[in-house]
Amino acid sequence: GGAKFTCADPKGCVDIAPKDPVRIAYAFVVSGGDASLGTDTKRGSEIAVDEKKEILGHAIELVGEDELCAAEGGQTAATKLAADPKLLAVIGTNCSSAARAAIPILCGAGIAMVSPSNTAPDLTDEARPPEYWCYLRTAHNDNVQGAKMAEYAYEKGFRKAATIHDGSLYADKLQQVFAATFVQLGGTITAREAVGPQDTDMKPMLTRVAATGPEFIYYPIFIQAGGHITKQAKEVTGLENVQLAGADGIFSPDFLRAAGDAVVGFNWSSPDFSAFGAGYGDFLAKHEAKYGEKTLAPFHAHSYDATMMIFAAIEKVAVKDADGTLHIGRQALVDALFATKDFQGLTGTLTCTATGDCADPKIAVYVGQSADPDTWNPGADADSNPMKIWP
Amino acid sequence: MALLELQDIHTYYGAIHALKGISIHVDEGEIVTLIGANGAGKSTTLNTICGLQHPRSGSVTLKGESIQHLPAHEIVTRGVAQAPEGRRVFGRLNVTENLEMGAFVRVDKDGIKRDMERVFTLFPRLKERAKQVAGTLSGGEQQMLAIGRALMASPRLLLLDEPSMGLAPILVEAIFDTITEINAQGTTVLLVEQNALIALSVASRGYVMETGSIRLADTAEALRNNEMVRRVYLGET
Amino acid sequence: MNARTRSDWMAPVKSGLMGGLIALLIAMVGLVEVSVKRPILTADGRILLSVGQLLLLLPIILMCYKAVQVFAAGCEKVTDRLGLLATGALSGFFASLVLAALVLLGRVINLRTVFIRASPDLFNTLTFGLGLGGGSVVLLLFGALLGGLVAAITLLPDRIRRPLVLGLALVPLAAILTSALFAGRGFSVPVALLVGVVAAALTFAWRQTQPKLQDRVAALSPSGQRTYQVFRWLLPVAIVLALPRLGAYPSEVLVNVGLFVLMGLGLNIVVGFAGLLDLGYVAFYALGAYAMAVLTSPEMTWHGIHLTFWQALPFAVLASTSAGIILGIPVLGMRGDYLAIVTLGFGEIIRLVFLSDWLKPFLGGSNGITRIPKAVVGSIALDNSPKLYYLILAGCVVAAFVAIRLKDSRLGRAWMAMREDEDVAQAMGIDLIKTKLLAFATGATFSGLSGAIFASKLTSIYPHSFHVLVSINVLGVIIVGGMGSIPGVVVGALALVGLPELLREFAEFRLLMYGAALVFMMLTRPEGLVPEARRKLELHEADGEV
Amino acid sequence: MAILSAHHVTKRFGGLLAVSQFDVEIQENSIHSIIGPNGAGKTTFFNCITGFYRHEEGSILFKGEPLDGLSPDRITRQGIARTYQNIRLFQNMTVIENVLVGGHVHLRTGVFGAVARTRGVMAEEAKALEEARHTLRFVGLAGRGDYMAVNLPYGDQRRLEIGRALQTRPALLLLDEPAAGMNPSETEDLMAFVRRLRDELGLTILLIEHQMRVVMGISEVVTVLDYGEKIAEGTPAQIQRDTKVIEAYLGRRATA
Amino acid sequence: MLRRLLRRVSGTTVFMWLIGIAMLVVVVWGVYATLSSGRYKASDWIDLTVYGIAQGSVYALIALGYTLVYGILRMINFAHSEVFMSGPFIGYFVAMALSQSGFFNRQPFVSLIIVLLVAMTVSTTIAVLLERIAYRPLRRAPRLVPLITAIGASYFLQYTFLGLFGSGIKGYPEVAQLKGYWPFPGTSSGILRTQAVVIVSAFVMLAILYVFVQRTKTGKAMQAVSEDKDAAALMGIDVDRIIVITFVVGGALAGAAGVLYALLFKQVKFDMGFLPGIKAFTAAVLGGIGNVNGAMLGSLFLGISESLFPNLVLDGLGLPAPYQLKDALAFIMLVAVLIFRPTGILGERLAVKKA
Ligand SMILES: Nc1ncnc2c1ncn2[C@@H]1O[C@H](COP(=O)(O)OP(=O)(O)OP(=O)(O)O)[C@@H](O)[C@H]1O
Ligand SMILES: Nc1ncnc2c1ncn2[C@@H]1O[C@H](COP(=O)(O)OP(=O)(O)OP(=O)(O)O)[C@@H](O)[C@H]1O
Ligand SMILES: [Mg+2]
Ligand SMILES: [Mg+2]
Repeated sequence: GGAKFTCADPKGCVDIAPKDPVRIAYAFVVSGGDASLGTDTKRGSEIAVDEKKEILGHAIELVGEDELCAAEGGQTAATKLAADPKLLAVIGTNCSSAARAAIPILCGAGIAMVSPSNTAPDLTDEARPPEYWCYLRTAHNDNVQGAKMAEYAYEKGFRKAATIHDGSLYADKLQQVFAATFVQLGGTITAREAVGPQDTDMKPMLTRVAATGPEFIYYPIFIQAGGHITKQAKEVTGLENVQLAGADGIFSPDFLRAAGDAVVGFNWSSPDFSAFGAGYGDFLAKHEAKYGEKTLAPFHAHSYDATMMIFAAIEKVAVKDADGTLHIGRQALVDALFATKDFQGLTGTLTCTATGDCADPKIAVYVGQSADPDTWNPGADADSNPMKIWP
Repeated sequence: MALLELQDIHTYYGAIHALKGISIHVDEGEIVTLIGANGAGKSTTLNTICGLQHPRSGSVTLKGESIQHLPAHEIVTRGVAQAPEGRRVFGRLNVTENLEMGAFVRVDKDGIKRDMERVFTLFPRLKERAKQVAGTLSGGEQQMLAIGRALMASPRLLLLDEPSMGLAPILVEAIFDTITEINAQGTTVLLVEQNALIALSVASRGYVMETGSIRLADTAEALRNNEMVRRVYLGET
Repeated sequence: MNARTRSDWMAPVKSGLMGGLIALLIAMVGLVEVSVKRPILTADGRILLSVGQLLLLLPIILMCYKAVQVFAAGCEKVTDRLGLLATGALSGFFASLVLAALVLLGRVINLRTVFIRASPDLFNTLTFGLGLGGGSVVLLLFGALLGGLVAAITLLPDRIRRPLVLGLALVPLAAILTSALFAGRGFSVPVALLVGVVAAALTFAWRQTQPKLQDRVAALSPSGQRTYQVFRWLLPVAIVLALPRLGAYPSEVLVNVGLFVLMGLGLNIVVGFAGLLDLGYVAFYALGAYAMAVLTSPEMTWHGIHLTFWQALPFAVLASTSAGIILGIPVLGMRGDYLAIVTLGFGEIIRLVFLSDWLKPFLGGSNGITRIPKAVVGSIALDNSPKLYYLILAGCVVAAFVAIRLKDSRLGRAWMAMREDEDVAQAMGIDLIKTKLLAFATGATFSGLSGAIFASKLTSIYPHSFHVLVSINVLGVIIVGGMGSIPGVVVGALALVGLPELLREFAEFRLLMYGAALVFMMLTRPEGLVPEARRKLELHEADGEV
Repeated sequence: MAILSAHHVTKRFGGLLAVSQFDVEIQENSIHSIIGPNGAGKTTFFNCITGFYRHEEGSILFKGEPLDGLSPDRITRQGIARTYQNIRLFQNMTVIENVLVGGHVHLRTGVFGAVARTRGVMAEEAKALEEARHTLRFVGLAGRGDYMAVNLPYGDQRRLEIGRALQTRPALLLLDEPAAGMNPSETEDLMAFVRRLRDELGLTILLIEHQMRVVMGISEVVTVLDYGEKIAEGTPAQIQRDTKVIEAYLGRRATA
Repeated sequence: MLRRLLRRVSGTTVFMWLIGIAMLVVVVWGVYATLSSGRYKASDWIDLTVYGIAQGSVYALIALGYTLVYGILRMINFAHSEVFMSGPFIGYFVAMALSQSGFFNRQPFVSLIIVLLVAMTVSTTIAVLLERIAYRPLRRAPRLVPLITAIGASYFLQYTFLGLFGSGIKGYPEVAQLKGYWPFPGTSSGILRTQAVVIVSAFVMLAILYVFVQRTKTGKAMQAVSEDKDAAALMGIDVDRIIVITFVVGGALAGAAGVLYALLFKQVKFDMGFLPGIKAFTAAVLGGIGNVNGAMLGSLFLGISESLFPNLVLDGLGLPAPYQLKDALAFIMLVAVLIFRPTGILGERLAVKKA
């Protein structure tokens, strides 16, 4: 052996003995109504782990906690994860409400945290509390995505828009940003509606929206309710020809299944897949082979990227003894994550800002071409479904 | 051969040992009465016969066939009907429907109709109330209904648990007249009564129960003259 | 023993098939898949026995045991040992036959188009990684062996069997527990042996000495008795006070349990004592939490009021109490399940209104209310679970005290009478309106207190946290614990809130196991885990006369 | 002096006149029976007195004060207690708890008292318990206090019901067929018991009963109802001879 | 007279009347404001009513399962929502198989019937198993105990389905012949074909059930068993059999409801039962629980008020996003009805128990 390693990291170090695995964890919602969101991201991480196989000669162990998409779930999950002295980093959470409760606890334990699907702007705001120092995300800040859709709509000549959210933080924030931007550009918002995520009969609400005469309806919500709205909007008098649009929460083949033929002509805002690494196709193939079904929600790639980003950072900061023991400084790991630059991920080229926003800011708008989920193949080509149309 | 025979029956309510080795028999065509103090186990005996309560040991045989393991509804199909203690009428069904339920296992439409008429002649009061839901009947009216409902089954063996309870004296007479009458037409009757005087006057034999066992078994005549029975159950001093 | 008929052999086959089917279900829902990497026994970094494998084996073992029991039930003492062993082996064989059939089927057709968990990995696990042919044979032999083993164990004398079984059961339990609570990773073989042997030895020793110990205690001098009694009380108190030493995560679990104990104590008054089925109990919890949040969070600039936790607490509790009364009035006339559904409705109305855009300016809508300050005692901020534990413990102690006192009072009797027969209770001179409202109000008070603590614990609250499922869970707590029983609430909360935490291992299957456990618990103990004990009132008289 | 008097009380159920223009005066410290065929309206009249039903017409005065429209609990507080034709105990409470509930109105303890358990509260509870035990002895259920009410045999359940009613310390006790399900010797005991209630506790007793042995044995006045209307009133001897009563109710054999 | 009246009126009754009047005023005001604003055409209201009836008739089929079981066992069968979910869930796989083989497009109605039968069978099986395993052993246990096993069973079933088939959304294949509208007077563009089919088939099934419960001997026996099991057994009624039949009927209706639901809304998912379950139960209570007609009436009432009232009442009051409060409104309706009729619209006044 060489010189004995001494830990100089202000937040302490994790030592991994020669035969022990490198341990990271996820905190996703894997039960309840939002289970598909969590399962989707969990699988993204699992595939990343499978692909990476090992870090500096150590196996990778992925453990996990259910964050329930709720503050109390986030808090409990984080407390449990924080109790593990060998844990290096957490991928999660799915929901911003869970994140707000989890971040202080994980940061308190010096554990790095990268979320693939928190989109609430305040989490990476300039004014975020200092106790959020360990938190980053690969998901798009709502501020970016909502604004892009508004710009697109205005550019395409729509002047009257309506918004619908489902009482989730994600949807509510997105529609707020959309509305604010759209009004700023000179458009008007005719109606701002809300539904429940489990609601099925949307026609009464749509009838009300129809009475305000919008040209464009933006509902950045999730698949279940999104499917119902899309399908039923076509059945409500006065809305047959209105342009429908959503966000990345429904950018998934399952949405095609849920909405049926009504998705033809539908608009999504989503990361620009034409800018995606070529790996995405491979990823989808692996996913189907491993899990026997298609992806469930839109954030698996973000989760894959978050996991890979963590691996890269670990490799960057780990100090390896002659006997194979790894030493990883916690502060160093977080710093390395924040220093991520031009990282080639599935969702684009990631560069983290000082407040932890790592997502590639390229947002594109897509249009649905077919309702057959088997044709799902987002891109800019003529046979892509959905097809990129903007910018 | 005895129509009904109970041999060394032990029945429990959880830990409470309610019947401690009861053996009785009822022959075809008889009226047999069971008398005894509060809590002696008379109702438990009837429930054990009907299968509402299963004995822990001992046997109940009906026409030579042992029935103690059968569920209540199958025992009913074998021709046993009970007018239970506390009336137990179906409160939200009306009087006619209650009577129809009594004839649930029967298929002879005409017979049912005839028996319904018979019940209504026996209890004109019920006819007046034919469409009233049973839950709002007066106590005595419910008692009439419970007896009528048991009659509707046209059973071979009729079990009556304190039929006179809550009935006006004039009706008590009528009921016992009817019991004798249907007995004469071939129905065997096992009768539990507090009004021992009248019970012993219609019955051919009787048993006296005390705290879960049979204290005395004899002909009605003999029991009526028994010193203890006279004192306790006939209220003579 | 006379010759066995065909039907005698059908029983083990049946239970074997049953065990196999349960194991099949466990495999097909994916429980094996999630837990096959969670070790119980490890050697040298390799997994010898995983939680997933144990889950597969457990139903088979239990059903073999049942078959053996049925076989042995007929006779006083088992003479036909071979028959017994054969019974076990037979049912084990048939259990594994089901699994082998699955493997075979999985190879022939692609089950995955419907059953997404029928993955090659699963088949590998089932066949010990030996491929289809060899694997199936080994699987069948293994099943038969396992069944035989189970039978063999039952043949052992009681003295040895009990410690052995306990030791065997305790090792995986302890392994799972340590990994659930302390992020451990299974036991290595020597550790497992140690745990098993110690557990077995302790049981053995305890069974030998326990009767003597009782005699000893009985023989103590009066002062000795007194110290013994004091000790018997002090020990649990000391343990309860020392619990947060277990660490942050166990404390977190205990705090969550505590929140439910507090709610459970309140609902126990409403449902257990007064018999008013309230399915919207979460409404008061929500009100307590939101009142706390609105009054303390700097986000809510409501007339510029920003109180501290302690200043806001009385208002939060008061808000719930008065809500209890106000919501109680319209439902006074309703009985039984009408009451249940209306209260459920109230719970939902509160949640939906708190979520709505309409009240968003005041209550934050879907964004919730964040930046709620933590409670501060003196100079100590209760900013983590081990500290919060004492706050919630204090709350529970006070609530339990109040509940016990109320239960054995005139009011408690009035509630009980009302539960039994409302009309007659009224005819006994009980003012139904007042008595019902008191039950609602007291229940709401405890719930509001729980909610207020919840808000300051989380520092941010959202309408989603106040779903009907919370009400239903609290109801589960009091019924699983034993309706009307105060210790039952604590045990129930530990079982329904604490236990699922241990099931975190199983991620998305936690609720599946929770549901199965709920059914199982109720079927085996319908009266609850700690049924309500009746006070003996009249016997005191006898004491007095002696 | 009449402790209870009813004037023109009428109760209808739909088209059915259950009690019709019924007048009755119950003298203080008397034993007064109401008899009549099944469905004559006796229980209904009890229900009107105790506030379970609201009569449409007429009024009922208790100690000169009208009871009409009061809720059952307030009527109980005035000093009227009852038992039920179909026994209605608090089945899953112990015998002594049943009796203690009967004492509810005479206790004061509220929420805060119950929690703080002040000396006054403790004393009150102790006294209530002592009274309850006394009542149990009085009705012959001593030693049964800790039984569950459901598990009592029928006769004991009736006793307990009376005990519970007594514990409200009524001035007027309404008994609805107390002797139903009792054998003759038990009935004798009951009659003696009812007399004791009147003589020792100074209660007024209003009784519904179908067993003539009881009615004729202990009552001073008998009122006969038929189809909701009063058809006769008088001493037992007068009633037994009344042809209308024999016709409608007693039957020939009973008088023989 | 006045004195008498005053004595009868207590503070709480006054309070309740005040609540009632306040609600009425708000409703009337809201309706007036909406209607006078003229934002909606008459045909809009008719459309909304039709939507409500379609939704309500699905509720009715589910609600009957609750009401029948409640009637007979006096328990809220919380797992009924999973009975409802399981049928169309398995039906989905059959539908997909049929659709992949092309049969679905060739014979859509035969296919639908096949799917319906499969769904009804599955739901029925689950319902019967539930009764056998989780409820029957608890027949004599305290009332709330089976309620808890029902909740446990509900979780178990939900997550078993999640485990077996995944958490994703399953989209039912669309029936080409049922796309578009059929003309219907008063509506803006006719009645949606799917809605028409749903409404008609629901009513047919409801009618069959009504006759079954009210007219047949088994139906009568169900009522008897619901009142007093021992007494029913004394009539020769096989209590267990009747209870099983009840679960069979409830399960079959729930399975049918599930398929109709899938026809209307196209997607199935493991947790799809929860909300319709709660709503249907609410509807059953609203109508008077245990009462078959009540369940139907309550369901239609709930369905219509859900679709009509947010626009009709809340819109006029100027609330933002009124549709979000639809469920709250449904529950408020429930409270309002029960305040004045504590046993539901058609529920018997059981309060007049014999003393
Ligand atoms: N459900 C029950 N649970 C527990 N014990 C019971 C139950 N039913 C009856 N018992 C007990 O069983 C014994 C016999 O009761 P049973 O009802 O058979 O008496 P009985 O002779 O019919 O009395 P009665 O004349 O009062 O009707 C009594 O001691 C009674 O307390
Ligand atoms: N809630 C009700 N609805 C309809 N009819 C009722 C109701 N309650 C009682 N009745 C009818 O009113 C009449 C009087 O009933 P009540 O119970 O007072 O009779 P009773 O004199 O006590 O008879 P019994 O001696 O049989 O107990 C009966 O015919 C009964 O059917
Ligand atoms: Mg009896
Ligand atoms: Mg009466």
